[in-house]
Amino acid sequence: MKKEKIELIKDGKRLDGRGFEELREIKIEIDVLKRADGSCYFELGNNKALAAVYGPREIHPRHLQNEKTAVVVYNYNMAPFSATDRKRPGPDRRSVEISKASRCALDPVILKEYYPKTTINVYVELLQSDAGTRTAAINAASIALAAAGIPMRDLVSSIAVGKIDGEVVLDLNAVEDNHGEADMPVAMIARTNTITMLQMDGRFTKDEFEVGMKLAEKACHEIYELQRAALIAKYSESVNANVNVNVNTGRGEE
Amino acid sequence: MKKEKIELIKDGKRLDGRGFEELREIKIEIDVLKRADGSCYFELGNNKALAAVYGPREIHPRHLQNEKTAVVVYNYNMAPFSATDRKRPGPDRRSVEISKASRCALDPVILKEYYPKTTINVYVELLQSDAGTRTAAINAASIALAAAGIPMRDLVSSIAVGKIDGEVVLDLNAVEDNHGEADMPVAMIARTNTITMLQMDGRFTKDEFEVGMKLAEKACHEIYELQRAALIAKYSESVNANVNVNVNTGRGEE
Amino acid sequence: MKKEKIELIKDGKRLDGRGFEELREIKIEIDVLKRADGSCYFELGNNKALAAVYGPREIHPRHLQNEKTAVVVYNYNMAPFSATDRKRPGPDRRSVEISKASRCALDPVILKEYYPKTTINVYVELLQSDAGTRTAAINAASIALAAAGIPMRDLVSSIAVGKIDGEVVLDLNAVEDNHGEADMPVAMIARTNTITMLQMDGRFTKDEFEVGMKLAEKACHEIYELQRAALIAKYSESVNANVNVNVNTGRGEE
Amino acid sequence: MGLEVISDIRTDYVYNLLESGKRIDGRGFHDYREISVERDIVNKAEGSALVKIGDTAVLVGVKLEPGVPFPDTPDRGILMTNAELRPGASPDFEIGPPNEDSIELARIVDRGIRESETIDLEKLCIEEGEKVWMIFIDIHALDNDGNLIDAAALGAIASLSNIRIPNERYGLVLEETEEDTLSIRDTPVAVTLVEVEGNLLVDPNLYEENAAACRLTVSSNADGTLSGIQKSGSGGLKKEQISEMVEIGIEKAGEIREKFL
Amino acid sequence: MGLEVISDIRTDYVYNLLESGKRIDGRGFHDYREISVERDIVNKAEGSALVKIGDTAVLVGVKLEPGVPFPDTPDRGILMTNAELRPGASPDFEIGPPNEDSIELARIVDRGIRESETIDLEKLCIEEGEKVWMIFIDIHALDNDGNLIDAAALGAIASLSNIRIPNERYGLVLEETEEDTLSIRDTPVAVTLVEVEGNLLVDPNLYEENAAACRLTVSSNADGTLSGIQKSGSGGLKKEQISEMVEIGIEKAGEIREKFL
Amino acid sequence: MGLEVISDIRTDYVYNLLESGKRIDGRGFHDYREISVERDIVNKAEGSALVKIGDTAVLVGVKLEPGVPFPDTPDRGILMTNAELRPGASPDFEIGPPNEDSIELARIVDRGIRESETIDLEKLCIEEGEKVWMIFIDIHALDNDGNLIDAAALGAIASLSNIRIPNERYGLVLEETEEDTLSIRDTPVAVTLVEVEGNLLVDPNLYEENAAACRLTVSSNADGTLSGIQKSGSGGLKKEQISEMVEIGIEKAGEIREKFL
Repeated sequence: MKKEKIELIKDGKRLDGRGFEELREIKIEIDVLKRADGSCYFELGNNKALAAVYGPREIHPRHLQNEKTAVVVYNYNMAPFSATDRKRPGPDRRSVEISKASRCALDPVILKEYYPKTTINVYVELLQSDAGTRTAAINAASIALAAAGIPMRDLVSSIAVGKIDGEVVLDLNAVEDNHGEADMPVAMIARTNTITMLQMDGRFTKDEFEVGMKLAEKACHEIYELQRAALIAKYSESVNANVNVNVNTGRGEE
Repeated sequence: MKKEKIELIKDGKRLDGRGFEELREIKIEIDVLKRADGSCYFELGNNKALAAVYGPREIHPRHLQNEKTAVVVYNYNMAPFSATDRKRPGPDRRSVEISKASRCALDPVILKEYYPKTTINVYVELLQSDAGTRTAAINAASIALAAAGIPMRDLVSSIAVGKIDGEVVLDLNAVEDNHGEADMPVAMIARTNTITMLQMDGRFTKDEFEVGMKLAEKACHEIYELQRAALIAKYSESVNANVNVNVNTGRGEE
Repeated sequence: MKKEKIELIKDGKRLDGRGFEELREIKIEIDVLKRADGSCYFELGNNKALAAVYGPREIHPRHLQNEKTAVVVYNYNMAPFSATDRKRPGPDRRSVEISKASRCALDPVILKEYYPKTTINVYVELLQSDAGTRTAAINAASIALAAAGIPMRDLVSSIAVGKIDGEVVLDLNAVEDNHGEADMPVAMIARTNTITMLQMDGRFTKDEFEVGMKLAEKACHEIYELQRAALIAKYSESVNANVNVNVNTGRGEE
Repeated sequence: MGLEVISDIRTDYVYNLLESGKRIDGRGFHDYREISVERDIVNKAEGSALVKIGDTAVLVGVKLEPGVPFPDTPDRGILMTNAELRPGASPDFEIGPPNEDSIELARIVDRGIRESETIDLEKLCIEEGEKVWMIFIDIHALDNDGNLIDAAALGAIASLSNIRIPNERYGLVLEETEEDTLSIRDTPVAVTLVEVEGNLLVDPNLYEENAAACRLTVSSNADGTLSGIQKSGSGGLKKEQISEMVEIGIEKAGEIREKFL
Repeated sequence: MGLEVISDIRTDYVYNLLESGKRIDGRGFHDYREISVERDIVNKAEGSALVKIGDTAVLVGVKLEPGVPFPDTPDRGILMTNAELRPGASPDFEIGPPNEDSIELARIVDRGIRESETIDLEKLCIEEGEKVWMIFIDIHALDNDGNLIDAAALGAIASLSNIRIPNERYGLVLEETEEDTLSIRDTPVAVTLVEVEGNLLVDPNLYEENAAACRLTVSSNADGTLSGIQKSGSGGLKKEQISEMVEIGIEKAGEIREKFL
Repeated sequence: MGLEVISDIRTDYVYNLLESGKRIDGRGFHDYREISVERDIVNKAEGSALVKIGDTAVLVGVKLEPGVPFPDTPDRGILMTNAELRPGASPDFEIGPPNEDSIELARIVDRGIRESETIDLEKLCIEEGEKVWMIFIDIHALDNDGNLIDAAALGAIASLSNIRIPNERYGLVLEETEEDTLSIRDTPVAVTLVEVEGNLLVDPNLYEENAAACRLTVSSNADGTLSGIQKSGSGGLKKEQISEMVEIGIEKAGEIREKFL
């Protein structure tokens, strides 16, 4: 589906030096914002996502209320300067679709029935982008929800797999995404292996799809552990509040 | 008012073979949609109009309610692929004006006072267009309202007259409209000869206007009979519901 | 900040013949509109501003109400034909900002607490523009508010000062504004020397700023007297209502 | 007492007076309120006219700017008509984008001008396929006491006369033979009537407009031909009523043309 | 009785029947409702197809117009897919700009077409960097009784076959060697399943859609490869369920392709 | 307890402390909260700066793209400043198009930059009348604890230094003599004060902003000249107060310039 051919794999390694099943570097900071009820800054390689959570709070135009559950609003937004070409401010079709898919990714873990007639707002800003933004955003949002004290069944973890030079690999960066053959972002409740987001475009055989799902599953477990560790670190330090937690992993190049 | 000159009348006949006072072929199908409370598909030559009616139903933002009557909403919409040049989706100034004029065309027959505080919604899609779309749409809407069981004083019938090559003729098609000298869409309650819509543009002398009104009146009576016949056929067959009714007339070329 | 150099001062006079501290001609007419609760037409040189005031009246979507005070809405609007280049209808960023600054200019004198839960609407149309439009608009609005019987602590008077050819002068016209070095619109409650609007762009030294403020203060006092005279004339003639009052001053050229 | 109740009382009042053959402001059924037309009051516009009909006031301004022609008419100027029902003109008007009333108003005026062919759009071609003059007619409603349409239409044709094409401003040099004024070939005038309880009233004021079931606007040209008709309102009209309204419309248009154009 | 209550009762009904292995309309879990595809029913469109799946009806129209290429693909045509959930098609649809549901629908269909590379966009270049063909696929939902996605996707690929490029209309002269038909290289088909209480149902009707926690759409090509997947809904799915859904999706796509494309 | 009541209590608290000469966070009346400026943190932007003033955080990014110049300035680059009050930054900010607050913020920052003439727009001409550089300054509010304006203005000028013009990305070849960095000729700094019960407070935090009747922002340049002033809020100020505020503004701007620019 993409432009001129670029060799994306050399000597069994990807252009940024990663192996096929290797995540980019991840960095997590919790409660980085004062005003939000919960927030999380999440780096995935060169992606920088900042999630802010507000709620549960009253919904203003009353006819938008749901009598039985809280209404979750998820807003994915790329900052105008986050990509090579300036993005015009305001929602576009892509961000509207991603926001819906991401809300569906998180919905299954939020105990919405605890707070009928309210809204829980999740706002994620993509400050810098390098492919995989929606997965970074969901990882950030999941932690920010927990940090905001929203009752949740579990955390959601997210990563994409793709195909480059005919190989199924984990966590495409922008060059790989632009010149690759397929991309499949996945979100899951790692502990129960429940998939809550699945999108795919490009071309996958059924077998490649299955390989991709396995890679994603494994990576989501890794990410889940990082998310959990970050939250535990934060809460155990909660006597001195607002101490940021830094979790590093992987060894990505960029 | 129009571009290069084209001879629109040859040997006393119009380009599509019709006489001056001849309607294009009309085809009527009732209750073609499942979800709508009433619906009607109406062909007028190459115009294809699909009307759906919902209501009476509650109005959501309460301050839009009328304490005494139902509020009729009429929405005329051309499908993007219905015309030679693709029409950008969404309302434009032309469709807003047509929607208003068409609502005023139907308002006089709807017993709005029976359902205060409610709304009656009429949505008409133009799937294919060939001049005279608003008249086809009103004819469709009138039947769909009846099919939805909205209490009405009577049916409304609609047709345009125009002037081509200096002659006042009935029911212009697109070529005639583009190269003609005047166009005058009319809607009326045929049984009482009450005019409920009248628009005109181009150039008519007072006499031509009167001739045009007579042509329109006669044609509206014809259309009224077809509308009535279609409804009767439908209701008499209503033991086996949803049987479509086909009414053909005229002998237009296209 | 501006284009090619034009000599704006010759022999100690400005291009339109005014001295440095001279206002353009001012013309005031009160209650020129029938429908508005109060209105005022205000000319400042070639600026023609028409202010209409409605209220206090109920606010429709109830969540916009303020429990303690009236909500003042100020809408500054340039007519499409009011400037050299046609202005596209509808609000632009400039008019949104001016509307906010102008509302803040008038807010301090309106006894909003008298009418909780209501709205007071001030609409100002700029029919012709020649620099200084927002000051003409505020002068018009202030009188229209009084004419509408809105309880006020005092009138607000407004004028701009600027810098041309290195000199601080009063009340720039369009040529001076386009080729000048600074512009500073000011609004004040003249009687108490309270500044309620202050904006500035261009380049002013602190000293020039102080000189400018003094010029503006003096001119606002002049304008205040004209506003007051116009209102007194109107009310003293109020036995024969709607008699327009004409107040002329200055000797501007245009 | 709610606004709706007040409105009903006023409508009853209009009805009751009409029964005894009177309009609420004492006019004859076919009389206009006082009309005034003041031209060239906006120096930044190529043309302008302030029209008052009774207390109704509309300011129309015309601007010309070079623009790209439509692909199917590469040698013709472009006419754009826009109407703003400014919120200061009526407590019923709200801030916001054009709604069906302002769009209808603009389109009625536009059709009157366009279909009368008063402007020769072919003379407004600067460079075929590349550059033509765009004429913007902007209708600015200032005070609505009824019958904005006739005021707007009169303002439009009044502001179109004596327009100098702003060639210099846009750096366009004219050949000697070329004119730089916009010539007007016709003078379309719109006349609006309402039907109230069987009575046909010319130039309805606000109360009459609200009381009427039907409104009909008739645009006609100097030679008595029609260039536009528009019915509005949620009632119906008999053919004979319409014929009469058209006839009156043409007649009143002649009177207005005579006096103001 | 409120609408919400009715909706709950219907959902319970769907659940109860499923417990005894039945769907509310009696179909097998992997059966489609009756499908019909009617082509070329809009004479103003370059291609069109009316697709019905049960009572769900979607009309898709394709238009071609010359346009300016994107700067980064100067030699390629442009594909635009738009969906309108027309308010006549459902009491739940409202007048207004595209919302998340219509945008998602359009993008799912778009990805199926785009990623299958069924259209050779390089053949749609008219003049590199200057002019290319823009293909507009417009999805017009007419009646929504569930599973608009599959109907829209089928309508899109069906209306793309046998398209004549309207060179003449835009005054474009073809060299002899050039074709003026759009050739289709693949036939992507979307198959949607829902998960309801552990059951996987192909082609959900409206009640099933409302009762389902999860929806999965699988787009696949003639060679059995996948060109798009989209999960929606506020529930989760097990990996095994997804594998099964993908498998069923590919199989049902084959059946539909066989019959209608 | 309603939000309004809480707000009133906080305002009272601000008032009471001020009576005894104290600000709620213990600062002196003319003291800023701690300021930090972190540059070049967005690798996709030509320039960027994360500015924190206390808990207020604003990220500013600068992008350059070629575009068409305005007709009246064919040889000049274009400066566009936009501000987004992102809903994550405050419970008071909502999703939607720019409102009067974000527009005012953007325009204050824009005027500071533009009127100081720090950017030489004439150097940003690529081909006269055809192509110039457009500079987009995008202000992204991340956390609002008061005084977004000063943070945004500081972020704007900070992110404008050391910008490399992306000629290569857009295939533009430079002549040897040409530079490809954007030089900054001045360093405008905005300083905001509020007036609360007669007290003038530099760098108001959120509570102080809400308690204040008046806000004044003073933009000044390296040589101490003013390039912008903006009063906001529904109160009035005495001339002497304004003089003092301007003086303090120029002084504090100098301190900030010294430290961060």
